[in-house]
Amino acid sequence: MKFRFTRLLAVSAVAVTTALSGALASAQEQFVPILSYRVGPYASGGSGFFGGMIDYFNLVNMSGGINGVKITWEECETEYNAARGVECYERLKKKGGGATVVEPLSTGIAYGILDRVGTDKIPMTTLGYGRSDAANGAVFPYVFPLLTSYWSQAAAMVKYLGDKSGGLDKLKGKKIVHLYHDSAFGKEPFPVLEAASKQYGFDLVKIPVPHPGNEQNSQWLQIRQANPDYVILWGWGVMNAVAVKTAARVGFPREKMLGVWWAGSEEDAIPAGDAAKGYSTMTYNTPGNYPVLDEIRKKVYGAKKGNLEDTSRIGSVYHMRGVTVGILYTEAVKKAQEKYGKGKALTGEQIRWGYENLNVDEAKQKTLGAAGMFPPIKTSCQDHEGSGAAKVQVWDGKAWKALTPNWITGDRAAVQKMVADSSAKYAADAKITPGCMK
Amino acid sequence: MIYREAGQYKTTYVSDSQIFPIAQDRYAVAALLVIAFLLIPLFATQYIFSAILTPFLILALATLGLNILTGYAGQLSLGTAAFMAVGAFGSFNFMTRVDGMPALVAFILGGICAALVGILFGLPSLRIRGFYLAASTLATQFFVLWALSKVPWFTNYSTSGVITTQKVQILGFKFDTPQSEYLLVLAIVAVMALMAKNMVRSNVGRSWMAVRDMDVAAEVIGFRIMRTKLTAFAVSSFYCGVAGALYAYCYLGTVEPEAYSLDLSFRILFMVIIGGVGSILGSFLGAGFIVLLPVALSIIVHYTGLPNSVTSNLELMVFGALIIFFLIVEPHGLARLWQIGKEKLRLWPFPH
Amino acid sequence: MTVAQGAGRQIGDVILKVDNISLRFGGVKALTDISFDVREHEIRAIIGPNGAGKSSMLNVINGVYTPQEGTITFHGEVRKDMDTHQAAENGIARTFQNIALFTGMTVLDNIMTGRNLKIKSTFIEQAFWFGRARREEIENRKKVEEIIDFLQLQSVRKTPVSRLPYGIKKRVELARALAAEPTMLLLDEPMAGMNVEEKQDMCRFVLDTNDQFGTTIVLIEHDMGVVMDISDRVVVLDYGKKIGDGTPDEVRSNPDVIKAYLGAH
Amino acid sequence: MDIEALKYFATVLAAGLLTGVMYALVALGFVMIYKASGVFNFAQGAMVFFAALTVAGISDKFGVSLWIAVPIGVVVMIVLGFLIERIVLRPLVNQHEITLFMATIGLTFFIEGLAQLLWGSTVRTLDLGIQDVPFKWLIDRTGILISQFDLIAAGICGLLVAALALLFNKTKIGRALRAVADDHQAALTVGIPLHYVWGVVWAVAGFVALVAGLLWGSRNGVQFSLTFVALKALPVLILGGFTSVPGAIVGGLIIGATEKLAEVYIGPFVGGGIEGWFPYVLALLFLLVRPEGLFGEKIIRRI
Repeated sequence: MKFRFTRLLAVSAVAVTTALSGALASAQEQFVPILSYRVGPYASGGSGFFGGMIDYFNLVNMSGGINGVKITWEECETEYNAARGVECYERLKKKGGGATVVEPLSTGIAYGILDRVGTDKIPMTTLGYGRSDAANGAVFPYVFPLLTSYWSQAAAMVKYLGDKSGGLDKLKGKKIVHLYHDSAFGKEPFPVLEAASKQYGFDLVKIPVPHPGNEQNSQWLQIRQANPDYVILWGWGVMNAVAVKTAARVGFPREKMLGVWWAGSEEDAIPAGDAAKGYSTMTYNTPGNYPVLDEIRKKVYGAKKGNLEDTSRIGSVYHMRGVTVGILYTEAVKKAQEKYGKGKALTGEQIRWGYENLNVDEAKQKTLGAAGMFPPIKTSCQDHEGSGAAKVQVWDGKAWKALTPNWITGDRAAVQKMVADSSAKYAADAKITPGCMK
Repeated sequence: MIYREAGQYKTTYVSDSQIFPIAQDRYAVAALLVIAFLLIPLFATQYIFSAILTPFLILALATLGLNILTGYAGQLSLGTAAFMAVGAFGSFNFMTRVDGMPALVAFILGGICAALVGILFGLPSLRIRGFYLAASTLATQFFVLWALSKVPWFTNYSTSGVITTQKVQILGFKFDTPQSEYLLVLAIVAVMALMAKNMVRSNVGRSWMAVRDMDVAAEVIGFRIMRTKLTAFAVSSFYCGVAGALYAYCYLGTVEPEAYSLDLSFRILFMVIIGGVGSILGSFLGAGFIVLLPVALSIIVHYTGLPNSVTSNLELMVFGALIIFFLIVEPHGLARLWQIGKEKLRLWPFPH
Repeated sequence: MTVAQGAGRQIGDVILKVDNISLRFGGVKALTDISFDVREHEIRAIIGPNGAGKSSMLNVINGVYTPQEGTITFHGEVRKDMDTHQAAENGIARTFQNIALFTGMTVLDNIMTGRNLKIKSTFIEQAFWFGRARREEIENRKKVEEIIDFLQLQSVRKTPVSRLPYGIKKRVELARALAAEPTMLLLDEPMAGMNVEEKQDMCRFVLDTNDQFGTTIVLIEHDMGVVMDISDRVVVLDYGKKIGDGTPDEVRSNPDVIKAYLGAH
Repeated sequence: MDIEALKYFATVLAAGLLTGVMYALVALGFVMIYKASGVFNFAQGAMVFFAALTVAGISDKFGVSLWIAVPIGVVVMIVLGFLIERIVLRPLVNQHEITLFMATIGLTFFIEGLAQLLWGSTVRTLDLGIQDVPFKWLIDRTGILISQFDLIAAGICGLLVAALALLFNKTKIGRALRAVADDHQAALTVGIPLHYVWGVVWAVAGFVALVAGLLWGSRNGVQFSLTFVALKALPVLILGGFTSVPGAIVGGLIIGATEKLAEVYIGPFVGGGIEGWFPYVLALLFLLVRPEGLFGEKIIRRI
């Protein structure tokens, strides 16, 4: 218990300094460090994502802030590299009265600052990546894998493939290939897929692709030989386009492929050219246009404050994900303001509470001009994910189109059981006593 | 005249064999240690500790390791990060599987694991030279990371291959604040740098340099080439292994094998070259330069007011250009610049 | 000038014998059926025109090259092939025709490498600079300083060898060989490329070594004057074959040798 | 062994050999520069990326066809090659080869930054008009699957090698180049302008990078990861020898074929994903037997 005590002391010391510096800075401003990557192999996704986040923040500020509180931010280039991300985080976390949220869009960086955000009392959101078991807020109070995690996604994939085959029971005897990026990311859905394979009786074949995945002849020849009913593509970066192209070159129908959402952006489909037509992936955003995007076009880009160089990328998959992060941040702040004082600049610790008590239903989405843009979300201490639903989209050769009208949710109970088990193991290893924060 | 040796007579071989035979050097090192151990902890901020100093020291240790291999023993390696990974995952397994394992012992054991892997992958160096060897060390890099992610035992059956390191505790004292982590890393790095200095001024160091400079002559004199090269691989990998363990335990906390990517190997090789091949001091200078340069650049370009998509690319270009510039201006690295500076100081202010 | 006969110098029994050595590189015959012997404490010269196989002969003696045929008998032990390391352990040291110093190290460190076989401490002890490691370092340093004095290298002790002039480098290489306290010293053209003064100095060092330490010396040299002056016996090689063997006077009057040398000019 | 298994084997082997040609294409650039100037050019991968992005960027931004964009790309790459020689390598002449190698890594960063600064980070496509689909005639008759694209790429690679051979053997500059490769000092003494020749080599390497960039870019899309194809070229170089053009081709074929066969036939038993390291280990084992590579010159050590 001595350990917990010293840790608590350190934590409260930090909290006091954060509060103090917060008070010293303008009471009407709130700071967000943006750990972005605009160079390197993943720059194309990073520029869209962080551009979307910044565009939305600009929109909020131009509309008078969050009940008058303006959002300030500073960017720091991480190159998607864990060490540089940690440096950026440390550099920016105390700026502008203290960071109020951090969203690195990088599994490696998220791991690198996982412990630190707890100590520093800064909530970290990881939309659609990172540790799935962080959905348990009792063990990871400052980590929010909002909307859906990898495990929920894998469960939703199984559900969708079942529906596609005419019911989950029809999966029996089917063969599904899990083609994955050979890294922590690609292996994350193993437990869900393995459990589902046992439960529904389908044959699961796991084929890894070594990083970076710019050559996949051997994997696709194996797939062609195995002749599976479906291929789950759990890829990242160049691997996705090459997978789709190589599928075409071995004559494997793209309609039988289902990608993870990191394989479902314009950046993944366009380089594959015609080969990508009919290829579908999961997504946590419904593709299309929304009033909020029009407002960004009109107000933000109209005032020449837009972040994207190429305005045609507004509303692209990565951009919309960035906007979603912005919306959820604003909503969490609004929620926290209800408790800690409307129109007041808040600390990360206070906003954490906002994230834990988030409730953005369809009605709310409509008022935000984003009806159906992302699944309705309601978080709690036990459920930092808040939804677990996803959709399937298909590439029609020009753009992504929603393939399923409704949000798909897999076996939530099974996933939540896994989250509970895995986070309990983590807590035991790290000697943490789980407990919800007030 | 500041840096003057005149009047410092050595009357015994003991005094002439000191680690820093010149008095000014001794004072400078002592002052540096006082600053590092006492003054910095008093004044530095959390950011300086956990984002600058700790990674700098850890990477300096890895650079020292690679410098032993490349600088002193003349074997070019591109697999440094793999040895770091072995050290980190080795330490993790000793900590996880042995109850009450002291952290320091686990780091050393992790280093020994790395040394064993180093010996294994050093064997080809007995036949292969130069760039052929360098390119072959990439085999180490890719194979080790693959093995770490394929064998679940290494990561204690974590589903995704990610490990979360235990908190470091030595004799009941917890190293869980940036300051204490910094001091722990500093102490380990200081001791290991001293040991490296001792080795390179002893017979083992001379054997490395002899094999590097003229292997046939070294053999004729009585050095055993195989033992010498493998010792270099072992010692170098040990240093890298300990650095890798510290990188996981005192810096990142939660790591996946990919944290020890080829990119990191290159970064460390940069530190060796920029700092100075075959120089202990150079390892520190090089690590400092490569850790600080991107930070400094990103702060500088931040104030230019250009959009981030431009500054990020500019940062990369300036980084590349500066490295080329440095190699052109002083191919022997910062350590040589330092030495030239010292020689100037011996005579200053008299120009001749 | 006659050979200096010191108190410690009593030419003794045969300690090295090579019998019917043949060495080929691919199709090129470097040495063919060479036999000769070396006696304890003597100065034995190997002479011959360029490409006669002199350096190859030294390389066979200390194991750098492995001959295809023949045997080497050292201290009564018959071998097909000398192992480089064993040669060093048995007290054979050498210098090289094209200086083979360790260019990145100082004079002192270069000479210290010659003492490596005397150092028994492990690299772990050396890392801690403690006990045996420290004691050995200092003892060996003392020995090296004696050699530095002997060869008058005091002023360049801490200079990197790459900065030294040619003549001094040759001397440092001799110092490195002497540091091993060898019983037999192989010198490959120790005076090549030197001016008269430097040659005289080197001659004196070779003779002093032989005289003071009783070291057996096998030497390759081009300068016939030097060879005839200082050596006890001379082997003459030409095109990888032995054409003469004996005292300087005998060799001088050998018709084959005269022919080879005149033919060469 | 039944006929189906044999067909599968043949398919994997063919895919491997043709992929190997693509690797060799990248390796060629390395070999040219190393042979002529002893520089291990790590920036070759970045040059491939730069070349492909320049062509795709010109054609996208200005809406011109590839018939115009490619020649512009050729000019750009040749100029870039000369500039690299002049600005980076000439001041470093006579330096240790590790220093030169590090300079090319610095160059890699510079080129990568420059490419994305000029053309942005968006992923682009490059359509050479070659369909990347199974070669129908063959699969109908034999059941062996070969990509049409790979066959044409192999043909282009063959043409390139032939053109290079002509350049080296039949032209004045080619003779000068070979003289320089044999012995810098000797070439200098007979009056061959060393720096000019090196400049030409870099320019030619730039051109080879462009060809590789067009083919790889059209195969994978033009994006940053094109720089990674260099990593696939390294084992080819180890195997084939750093100084041999035929070595690069044969090495490429061997690496391509064995890595595919290993992944398909060994991979499933060890958890797969062995392609990343298998070529390196293979090359390493090969080197243990022949330290100078397949066609490299034997190093005779004299003392």
